[in-house]
Amino acid sequence: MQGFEGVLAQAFGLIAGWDADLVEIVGLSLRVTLVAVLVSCAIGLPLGAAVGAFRFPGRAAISVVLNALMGLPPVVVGLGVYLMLSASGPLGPLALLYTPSAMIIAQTVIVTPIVAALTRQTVEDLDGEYREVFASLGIGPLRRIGALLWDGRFSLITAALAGFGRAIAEVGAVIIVGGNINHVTRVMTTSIALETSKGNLELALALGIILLGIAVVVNALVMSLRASALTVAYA
Amino acid sequence: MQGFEGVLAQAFGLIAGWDADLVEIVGLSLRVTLVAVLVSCAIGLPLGAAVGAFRFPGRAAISVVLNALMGLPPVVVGLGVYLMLSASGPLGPLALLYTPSAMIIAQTVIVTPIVAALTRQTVEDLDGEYREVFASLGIGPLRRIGALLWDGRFSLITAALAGFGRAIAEVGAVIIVGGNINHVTRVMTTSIALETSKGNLELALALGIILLGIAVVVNALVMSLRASALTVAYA
Amino acid sequence: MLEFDAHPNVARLPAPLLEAQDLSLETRGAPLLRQIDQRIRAGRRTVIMGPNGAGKSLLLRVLHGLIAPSRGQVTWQGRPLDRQARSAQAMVFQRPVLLRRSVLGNMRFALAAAGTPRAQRTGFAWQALAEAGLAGLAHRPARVLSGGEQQRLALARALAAEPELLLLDEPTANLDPTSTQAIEARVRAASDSGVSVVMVTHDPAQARRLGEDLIFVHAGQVVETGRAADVLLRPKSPLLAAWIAGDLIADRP
Amino acid sequence: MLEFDAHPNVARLPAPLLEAQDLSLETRGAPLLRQIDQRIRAGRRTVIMGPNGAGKSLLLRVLHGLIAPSRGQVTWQGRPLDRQARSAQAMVFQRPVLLRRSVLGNMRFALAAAGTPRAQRTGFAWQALAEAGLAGLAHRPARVLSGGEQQRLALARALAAEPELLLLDEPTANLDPTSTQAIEARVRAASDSGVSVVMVTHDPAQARRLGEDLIFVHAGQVVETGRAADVLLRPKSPLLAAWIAGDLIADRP
Amino acid sequence: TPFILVQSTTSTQNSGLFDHILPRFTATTGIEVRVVAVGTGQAIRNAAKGDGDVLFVHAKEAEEAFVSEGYGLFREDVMYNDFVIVGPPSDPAGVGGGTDAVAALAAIAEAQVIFASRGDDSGTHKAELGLWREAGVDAQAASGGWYRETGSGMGATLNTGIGMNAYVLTDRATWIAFGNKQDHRILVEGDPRLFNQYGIIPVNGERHPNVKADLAGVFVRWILSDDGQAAIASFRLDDQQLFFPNARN
Ligand SMILES: Nc1ncnc2c1ncn2[C@@H]1O[C@H](COP(=O)(O)OP(=O)(O)OP(=O)(O)O)[C@@H](O)[C@H]1O
Ligand SMILES: Nc1ncnc2c1ncn2[C@@H]1O[C@H](COP(=O)(O)OP(=O)(O)OP(=O)(O)O)[C@@H](O)[C@H]1O
Ligand SMILES: [Mg+2]
Ligand SMILES: [Mg+2]
Repeated sequence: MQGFEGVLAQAFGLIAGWDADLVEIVGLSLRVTLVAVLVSCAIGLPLGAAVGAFRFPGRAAISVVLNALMGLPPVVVGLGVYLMLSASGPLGPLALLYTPSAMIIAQTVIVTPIVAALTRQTVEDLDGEYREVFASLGIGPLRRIGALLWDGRFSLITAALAGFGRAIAEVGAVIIVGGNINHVTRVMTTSIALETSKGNLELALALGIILLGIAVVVNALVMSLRASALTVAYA
Repeated sequence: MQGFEGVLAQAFGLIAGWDADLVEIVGLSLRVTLVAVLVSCAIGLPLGAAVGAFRFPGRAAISVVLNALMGLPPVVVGLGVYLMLSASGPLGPLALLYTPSAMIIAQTVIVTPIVAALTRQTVEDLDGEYREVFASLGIGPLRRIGALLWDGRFSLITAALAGFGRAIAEVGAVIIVGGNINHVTRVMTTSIALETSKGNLELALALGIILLGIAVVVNALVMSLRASALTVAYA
Repeated sequence: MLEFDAHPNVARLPAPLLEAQDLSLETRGAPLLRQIDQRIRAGRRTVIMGPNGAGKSLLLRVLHGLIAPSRGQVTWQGRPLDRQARSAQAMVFQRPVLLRRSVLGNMRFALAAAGTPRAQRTGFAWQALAEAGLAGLAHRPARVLSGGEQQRLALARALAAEPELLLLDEPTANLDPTSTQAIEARVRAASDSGVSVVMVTHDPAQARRLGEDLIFVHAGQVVETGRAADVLLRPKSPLLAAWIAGDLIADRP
Repeated sequence: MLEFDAHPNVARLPAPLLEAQDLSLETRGAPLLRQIDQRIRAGRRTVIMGPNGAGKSLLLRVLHGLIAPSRGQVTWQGRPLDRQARSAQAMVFQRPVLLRRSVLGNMRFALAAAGTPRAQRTGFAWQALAEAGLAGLAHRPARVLSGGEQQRLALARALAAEPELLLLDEPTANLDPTSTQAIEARVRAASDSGVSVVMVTHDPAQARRLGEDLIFVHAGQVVETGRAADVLLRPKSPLLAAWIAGDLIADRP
Repeated sequence: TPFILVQSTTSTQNSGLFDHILPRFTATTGIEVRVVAVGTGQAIRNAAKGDGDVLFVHAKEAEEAFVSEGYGLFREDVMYNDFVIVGPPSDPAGVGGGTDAVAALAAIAEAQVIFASRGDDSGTHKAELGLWREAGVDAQAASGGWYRETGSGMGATLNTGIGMNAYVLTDRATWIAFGNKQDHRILVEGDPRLFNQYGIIPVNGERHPNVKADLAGVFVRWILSDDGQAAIASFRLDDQQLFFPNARN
């Protein structure tokens, strides 16, 4: 077993080698993850904000469920989506199983509760400060959600990044609904799982390091955008 | 393939049946997860608070890394911990491989960055409000961290619950370092994976539903404690 | 009850703009407001005075419908207070909360809330800022404004809603004499144009200048009411007398 | 420069408690404080006055070392201002920020920060609250206190540090006349016991009552300084004169 | 209780074989057996690193290499079963009922109907690749097309293959024990080239002091003994024998 330097070397070797397969796999990973995170934010941000800002019967219960859904086991999500999309399932006719679309659906199911639950908390805190003013100004629910999300955007980015982290690292669900099919639905995490089961531990680790590198780059980009926005915007 | 109600029925059947093996597996899942989350909080809360509250060179970089580490692929963590604990690894003599302890270590590695990154954001927001007072009162760094964590505790619970969700659903890492050994290191998620690979999809789903139920119960407990604390405490 | 309401014909008068009936408020046992029966008359300037912690701000919140009373009720033009009644009122809080936006952004938001059509918002906003003497700060983050600037912005924001009733909680506490004069002038102008005003103040001189009706609150109770001039000149209750003499101990038993 | 510093012997006098040398502050181009040379003398009560947005609170923050100036420096007893120098000062902010704890909890925290041994904290805290007339509210969430109560708690918290210099930013803005008297008495008492005081106020009467030295700030510049009595009686600068006459336009160009 | 670690593959575990035979072993010897079931390559790798006392897989060349490299003491045949080709009832390639696996694969390639391969270098996968070679088909070239490499274990590959209405090469034990057959059925079987030999290797204790060579020896001896062999033979599912002991003795 070559040491850690060996693994690092291999990782850089892979990157330097610019292997076509690797590029294909990385590309699919990013595509699936980013789309899933975008969809999750489109649903989770307003949902979480609504639960965080409005008082209605059952609100506490919904918060609990949102928090609990952060613990959705990937394999279970994978199976659920699989049963939906399988030929004998209700959505069978769409023939989405074993396509990247299926993987995006599965990841969205996993990530949306995370974004929603974290948004709920952030918005709840912000709303504690704003609610009297909003009530006094008598603004409608929609504008209220909008204002809370907008004024909380710099904190909410962390919620989105948490979702991204979960999605990019996700393997259990995508391998079930995607099938880890070479050149079709194989992504970084499923490749890592495969190389591991082959016993190619160094290669698996090297791929993992590359994946982590990608995550660092994406996070750095987002945070630097955030920073530059903060300097012109209103703390 | 029986429908969803069939799966539900099976889930309740399992619970009603109070199968000894099931109890054992559920117990181990909870034990491993709760210990891992506690350790992660012990590390992640102060760490995140420090990064959120103090200004020091490289702070931005550390925030980025913390956020990125939320995207640690479980399989990679599993491999890393495996190589550490393997008989031919540096920690081999401890003979922790394929024991619950190994699973706790792996989960802690995965959950700590999540708790830390979310804490960083929450504390950063709170500190924005407090920092001038703290500076004026001239309190030391330790007391400052303590005060921020204490005053932010109701929001920070969500960070801990996010960590719990990730841990309870985790399979990729624990199956590598635990080995999914029957009666020794088999937990809910590894059982679900096993039953899935046996083609027993309904059983796998039923187990998943039970796991989700456990997550709901834990979250409900925590949130109700939080609520009752809030009523006596200081919003 | 104001004594000039004692006359039997009062019953035939139009319902008051705002009326508190047997209003009580408590949190965890602590009584904060106790059995308040009070009428706010339309078109008048009512000042509320009282020691720190008397319950003035809470009363304003209850009248504005932000806090539901533990007992009793508030009626707006005879009907129970509801969300839409509240939109006919505007409040300036003792501690203004501004959005994390520019000064201009805060104005535009308030105008949007007041239903001003998008096209006109920016224009109106600039106009309102100019009137408030904040035009020069339009693009500043609202939250870095100075204390006085924030109070002025908060008042401008409230006026943007063109309310029937203006609830002001110590609106000039952080203002310099000049700004105070300006604000008082604006309040008087608004009131002349028919807007009813309820204003909390600690400054007896200001109460004398602006107040028509006066409500004196102490320890959550309305101790004395009447025409501001009379009450301040010839207080009936020893409490108010002591207060005007400036030696009423504020701390509650 | 205060005119009584003009004498050549001044150089031989002990260094002033706090000195601002050629102090300037700007954010994104906007000049907020401009070339301020100012001495705060030990054991004196200095009042700072000026229109809203003049820069009084910012100046206090810079003197307290919370904001680093863009140019120039602040020296404490001749040495550059540092963290430990700051711990010899205490500040009451214009808008007090209280911790999410009980009133008592806030006091205990301040005492802990001031290094009071754990055993004595609770006792001292109760005593401080009693002096501030807040003993009855000890177990209330600090953040639900009324405006005036919060200001009183903030002052009590600042005094807990037993500072050499007390920086007060409009500490009586939200106080009723009685509390105002009480606070003024406490400030005077502190100053008599040797504590130096710098206080921002908008109330000329208060300035006259409490002020020994006076600094008049306008648009980020020190326009006039001197003994409070003299300056308020015979202002030299037309700006201050206009201000006292109460018709200085606050808005900056 | 003393215990040993056995590194094995999913096919043996998923079939339920271990649940059937291990209690007997423990009953007679008082030694607990802990099975780690992973991909063949991973099992071999883990054992090579000393994280296991016994290696129990079905990939002969790899196993012999393992021994010759000194990681294992020796390799012994334990049992065999066979591979079968399962597929949809519609059988688009028309291979049903055949006994010639190579011809069947050729037909599948000819018809370009979906074939799901494990593509994970497992014993099963290696056997499959051998058959393609004999059929003279370069399946790799069609990867992503009609040839789908799932890069997963046997069970996952069956789930996927069935979901895709694909043909799959699987070991009989896993198939019989598999719970998600749906309409898929065995189409090709009985070809001697579908023979699947399992071997057992005690891990070399000299390489890794932590390895419990003595206890491992007890287990290996038992498995190869008449008792062990009988236990294997007595494991039945759906009234079928899944594994056929063939230890030489
Ligand atoms: N949510 C609450 N829970 C408990 N006590 C409260 C709450 N809100 C306010 N109080 C108490 O009610 C009393 C009245 O508060 P209020 O803000 O109305 O006083 P005020 O008359 O406005 O005083 P000031 O002149 O200082 O603003 C205060 O003593 C305050 O501590
Ligand atoms: N961070 C900042 N960025 C930009 N402008 C700022 C910032 N902080 C303060 N200002 C501006 O500096 C000016 C002075 O602020 P400061 O709070 O010192 O005024 P002040 O003299 O205390 O007024 P007041 O009497 O109303 O409290 C204000 O116009 C304010 O808008
Ligand atoms: Mg008040
Ligand atoms: Mg100020």
